[in-house]
Amino acid sequence: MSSTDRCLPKTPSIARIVSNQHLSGGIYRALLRMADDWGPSLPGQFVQVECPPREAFAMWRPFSISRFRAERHELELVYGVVGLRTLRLSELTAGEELCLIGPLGRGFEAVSGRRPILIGGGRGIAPMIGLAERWRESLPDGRILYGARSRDLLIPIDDPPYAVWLATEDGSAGFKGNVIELLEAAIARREIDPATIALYACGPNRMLAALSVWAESRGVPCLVSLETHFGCGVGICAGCAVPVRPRDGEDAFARYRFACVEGPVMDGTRVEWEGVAE
Amino acid sequence: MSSTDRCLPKTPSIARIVSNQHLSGGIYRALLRMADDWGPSLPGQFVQVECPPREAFAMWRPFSISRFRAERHELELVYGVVGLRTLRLSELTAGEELCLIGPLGRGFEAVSGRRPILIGGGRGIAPMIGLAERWRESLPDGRILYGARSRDLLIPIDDPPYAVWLATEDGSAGFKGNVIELLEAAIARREIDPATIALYACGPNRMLAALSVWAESRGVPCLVSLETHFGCGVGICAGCAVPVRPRDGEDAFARYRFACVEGPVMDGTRVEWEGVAE
Amino acid sequence: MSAERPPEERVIDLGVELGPVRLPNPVLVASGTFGYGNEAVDLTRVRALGGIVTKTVTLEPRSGNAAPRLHETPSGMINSIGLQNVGIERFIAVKLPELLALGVPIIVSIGGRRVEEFQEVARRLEETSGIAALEINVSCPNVKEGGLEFCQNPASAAAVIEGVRQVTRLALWAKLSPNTSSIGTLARACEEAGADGLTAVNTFVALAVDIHSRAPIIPSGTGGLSGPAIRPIALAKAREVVRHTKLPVIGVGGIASAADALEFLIIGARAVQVGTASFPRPWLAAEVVDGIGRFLREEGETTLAELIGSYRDPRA
Amino acid sequence: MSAERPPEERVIDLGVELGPVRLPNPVLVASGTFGYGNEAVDLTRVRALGGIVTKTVTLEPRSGNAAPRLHETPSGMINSIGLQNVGIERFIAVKLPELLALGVPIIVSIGGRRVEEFQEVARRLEETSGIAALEINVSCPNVKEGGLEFCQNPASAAAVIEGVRQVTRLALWAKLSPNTSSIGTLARACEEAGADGLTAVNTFVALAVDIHSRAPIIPSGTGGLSGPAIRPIALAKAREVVRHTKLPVIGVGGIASAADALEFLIIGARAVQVGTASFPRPWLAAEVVDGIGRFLREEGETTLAELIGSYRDPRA
Ligand SMILES: Cc1cc2nc3c(=O)[nH]c(=O)nc-3n(C[C@H](O)[C@H](O)[C@H](O)COP(=O)(O)OP(=O)(O)OC[C@H]3O[C@@H](n4cnc5c(N)ncnc54)[C@H](O)[C@@H]3O)c2cc1C
Ligand SMILES: Cc1cc2nc3c(=O)[nH]c(=O)nc-3n(C[C@H](O)[C@H](O)[C@H](O)COP(=O)(O)OP(=O)(O)OC[C@H]3O[C@@H](n4cnc5c(N)ncnc54)[C@H](O)[C@@H]3O)c2cc1C
Ligand SMILES: Cc1cc2nc3c(=O)[nH]c(=O)nc-3n(C[C@H](O)[C@H](O)[C@H](O)COP(=O)(O)O)c2cc1C
Ligand SMILES: Cc1cc2nc3c(=O)[nH]c(=O)nc-3n(C[C@H](O)[C@H](O)[C@H](O)COP(=O)(O)O)c2cc1C
Ligand code: FES
Ligand code: FES
Repeated sequence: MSSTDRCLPKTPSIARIVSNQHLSGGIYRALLRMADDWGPSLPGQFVQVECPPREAFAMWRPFSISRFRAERHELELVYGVVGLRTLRLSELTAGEELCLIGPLGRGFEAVSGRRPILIGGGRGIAPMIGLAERWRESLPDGRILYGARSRDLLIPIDDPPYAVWLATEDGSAGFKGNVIELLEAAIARREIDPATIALYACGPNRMLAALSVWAESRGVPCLVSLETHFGCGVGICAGCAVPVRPRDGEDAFARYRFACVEGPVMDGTRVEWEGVAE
Repeated sequence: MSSTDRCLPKTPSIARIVSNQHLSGGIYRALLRMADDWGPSLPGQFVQVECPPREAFAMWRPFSISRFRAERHELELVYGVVGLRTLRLSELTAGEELCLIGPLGRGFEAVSGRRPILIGGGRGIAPMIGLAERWRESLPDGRILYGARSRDLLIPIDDPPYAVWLATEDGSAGFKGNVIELLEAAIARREIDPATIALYACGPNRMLAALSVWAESRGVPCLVSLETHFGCGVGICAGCAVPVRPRDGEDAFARYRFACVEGPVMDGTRVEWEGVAE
Repeated sequence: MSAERPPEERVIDLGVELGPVRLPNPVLVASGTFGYGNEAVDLTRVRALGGIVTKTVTLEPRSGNAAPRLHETPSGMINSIGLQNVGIERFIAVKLPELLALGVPIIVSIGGRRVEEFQEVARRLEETSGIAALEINVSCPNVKEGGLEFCQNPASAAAVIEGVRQVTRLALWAKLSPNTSSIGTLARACEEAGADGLTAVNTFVALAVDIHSRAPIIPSGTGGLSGPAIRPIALAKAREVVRHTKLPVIGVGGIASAADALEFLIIGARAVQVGTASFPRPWLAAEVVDGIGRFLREEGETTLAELIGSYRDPRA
Repeated sequence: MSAERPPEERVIDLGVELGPVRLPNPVLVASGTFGYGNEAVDLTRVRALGGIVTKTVTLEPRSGNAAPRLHETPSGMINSIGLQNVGIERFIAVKLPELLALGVPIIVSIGGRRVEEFQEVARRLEETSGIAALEINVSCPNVKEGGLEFCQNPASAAAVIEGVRQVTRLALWAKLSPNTSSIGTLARACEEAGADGLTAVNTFVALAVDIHSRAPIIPSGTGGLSGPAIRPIALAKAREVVRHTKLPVIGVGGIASAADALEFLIIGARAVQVGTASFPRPWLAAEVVDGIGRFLREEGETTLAELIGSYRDPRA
């Protein structure tokens, strides 16, 4: 049992919106006031949210914890508007309430003895900032690699805990290329030594797949926060299964892992990425 | 073709909430600002409303036009909170928008040469006030009979166009009894002569049924605004059918009338009330 | 510079052929959900429709079932109308001329209790002109006598089609019931009996109970479920029909948007019908036509034919 | 003054007997929708449940189907899990002891491809103790081999029940498929084959297509539809089962509130199962138990037995 298992909540929580702000290109940040006893949590863990209106949506949906400020009992979610739920979320205003369960699942835990390279793609940058804040004291030599399609889609990062290296596909800000190319360039310039780092990543599954393949070829540990279609988020529906390569001696059952309880943070190098939807 | 048929609208209207006010015991009044060319309408006609939120409710629902102030383009609906849609309606605030179609159906038209007795039960009083306002000049000797369960369920009527006689079941205001007993009492006191009146009624189907039976036995014309379960409100689903006694020479088909296009105002004495849900 | 129109202005011909029937576009309104077809004239661009399937007409007038006839359920609706209609005589005298004047293909849905009744209705319609096709309703779950038998028994459905085939040269669509283990078998039986097209599907037998009175909400007991709730099941059934016959298939069940209609076309339906979704929005079917055109342009498809049947079936 | 408790405090015994099985109340969680049964322990008052039906267990471990396995539809969900499970050996060694320790009746759902496989699983479970009943899953629409055959063919379903009956004295519930014309016939076949109870129903075969890729959203094609969307159809099916057999019936399909559960009990189901509704609210089944008690008190009913089968069937 990992430390996070003990966080399993007994009841849904009522969260009050403190603020709900547009960041850039369809991406929003919601700050939620939680009950005093909520938490603790790790970046990479998630909450299942009952998106309003209640009558419209039977299923709840997962959102990553981008950070949780325990002193203020404030939970931060960063989300992109892609469908009706996230549209309705974006319309919530301060004072309104949300019902959610969490923290759920396994978050990011440090690979000991390795310099952390945090990689965020798109809105996936948010939990990476939360993670960097957590590790800034204990693991001060980390870096953040932040990839986006273009400058106008970048989410502003105030006071980053680690140095941030930018990559945009169109070169409109920072390095022109994707985060793997940025990583390769840093290695070429000897700013990063693949033998001493571990990768922690959150972003589109396509990016995580490419990164995991790269990491495996270089023997670099690579933890990724995966998104699949969750039915329940609590391990009872078997809907979120992710195919992994069973280790020797494991039987066929071990081929699928539940992203909601055995993830969402998983060893990217063991995932069979062809079996994961984009 | 009656005059109201020509009002059939070509497109749904966007109405803006001017006010939405609690009246008494779960009953609300919404004032909606309509487009300049909306209307004309008759009390007893109705609108099909897309109750918000759009994603939650596939079907639209009917609400009677309680009055329409053409000068101000303001449509008044009076509604009771009975389920989710009407609950959501009651939460709307000034400035928000509603989508609706109307005016639809046949409203109240005067039986010529008869003194109008308008009878409202519960929230059914609302269109009766609108009707009285319309007729106050042309038919000045009308009366309003208003029945409710008790005093605290009464909807306030400011500046009534006709004299209002109250009846409450528990006697907490006005006459103790129902509107038929009130009517009988008025006849006994010779304030009303059944040979010269026509009844116009809106209220629970049970009340309308009793009133219609009474009216038939007395030979009094009786128009009632009926509520059945509407699927469309525009004559295409056949869901709203009301059984009527066919006149001689009419075939079986004539047994059911569509309340949405051949009503909601119908000749109560021809309705087979056993076939109408309460 | 090239003189080509920008892609968003390309006009794509949405015309479609279903055996002997040619429709200006693949979006019809479903039987019983658009009145006879002329009631909603003021509420939608009727001329934009691919066709109108009338309310089912029977030999004699029918008064229909008791109230309430409708009950809303999650994303759906149970109905038990009971085939209320004016009867074939009045239909031909009064309704049909009005319908034909609308200028869109008219498909007349016919019903009956016995083969002879279907035949008689078809015979009368054979004498008229202008009708695009007959849709044979062998699948109404709400008529006590015989209704459900036709649904579940391929042989009796086939007998109806065969009987009607004998008395008319009009194109015949068989409207199939989903309340069967094997809609493929039912489809094949209708094909062999002489149908020219298959409409899939009618409503699903459904029940709702008033927990206080302990009685069914629909007085006669069960009714038929329609609306978005059934779409995924209807789509699976329509796909079965496509797989089991060579006839053109008309998909119906829960379509409430162009995207929904596209699913049916992609799995191989050559046309679709919009039913329950017209109740709140009588103009929806016309919007679906627009939406299909827009989708084809966006996807760079040049004809509807490319879309129809483009399904990548993992079983194929 | 009388010493009677005010009515709202009267405690009503919700206990119910289903043939040889006694449950503390009629609300179970459905197979495959509550993990093995212990996963949601921290999320609900497990002890409040009438029973837990486990995820279907097969002889060998199964890895299940490819992702995505779930797709949301209007008021429902399509799933294709493919019976992912640890296999009977590990189930008995690891899961069962944890389950039995929960202190609620445990019904083990078993599956297989052939009669012998079902038998072997049942034989192993016969050797354990503490299980309240076996639920025989002869109705999973998502397993390629044999799955759908069992559903549609009363004879093969009966063969499985008969086979299992031979190897165990445990109470047997047959879980019926709704994907059949006549669920009554299927029910009767299972009754004659020796079932002690009938669970009605499993999911409906359903399809959803990605209009851009033209592929099914569930990689293997069709999946099973569950959730509130199917409730009216499931209720009609459950009523058919009640009418056609004397066995206790366990109703399932789209239950998401006490009112929904009451509909099933009123039409004659002796117990119900909550499935998909546990996903967003794992505590829902426990709330349904409370709600049923409250309803009985409000209606002045003194026992659950008065409620069960109180349906006023217009056909009766
Ligand atoms: C562990 C985890 C963490 C996540 N964290 C975040 C986050 O921090 N910020 C954020 O914006 N989004 C996050 N997501 C994704 C988020 O849950 C979806 O974007 C959201 O549910 C979309 O809902 P919708 O109604 O707006 O869109 P819909 O209209 O429902 O669908 C839009 C897209 O959402 C996806 N989707 C559909 N069904 C599901 C399902 N059952 N579960 C998940 N996705 C589905 C589909 O890919 C679809 O294209 C996370 C997902 C997972 C699994
Ligand atoms: C011609 C007409 C005029 C009406 N005018 C008014 C009015 O002025 N003010 C007002 O408060 N109400 C009016 N109603 C009733 C109103 O439409 C319903 O109360 C409303 O739709 C309830 O919606 P809900 O979601 O709040 O309740 P629900 O939870 O849907 O149901 C609550 C009650 O509404 C009734 N109902 C269910 N389905 C339908 C349906 N398809 N059509 C109609 N009723 C249904 C049932 O009796 C049920 O008990 C009118 C109805 C008709 C037919
Ligand atoms: C109120 C109502 C009445 C219907 N009447 C008929 C009918 O007369 N004949 C027929 O073949 N189908 C009838 N149907 C079935 C529809 O044509 C259609 O097959 C079904 O509703 C599924 O499509 P939908 O989900 O889009 O409504 C009716 C459906 C409804 C809802
Ligand atoms: C994700 C999921 C997995 C399921 N797995 C099983 C299973 O393993 N065995 C089984 O008999 N039924 C299984 N079912 C069917 C349910 O037990 C139930 O019969 C069905 O979902 C209808 O009920 P509901 O609408 O309340 O979910 C599953 C359903 C879902 C949604
Ligand atoms: S989302 Fe349900 S088991 Fe993971
Ligand atoms: S409500 Fe549809 S015909 Fe009257």
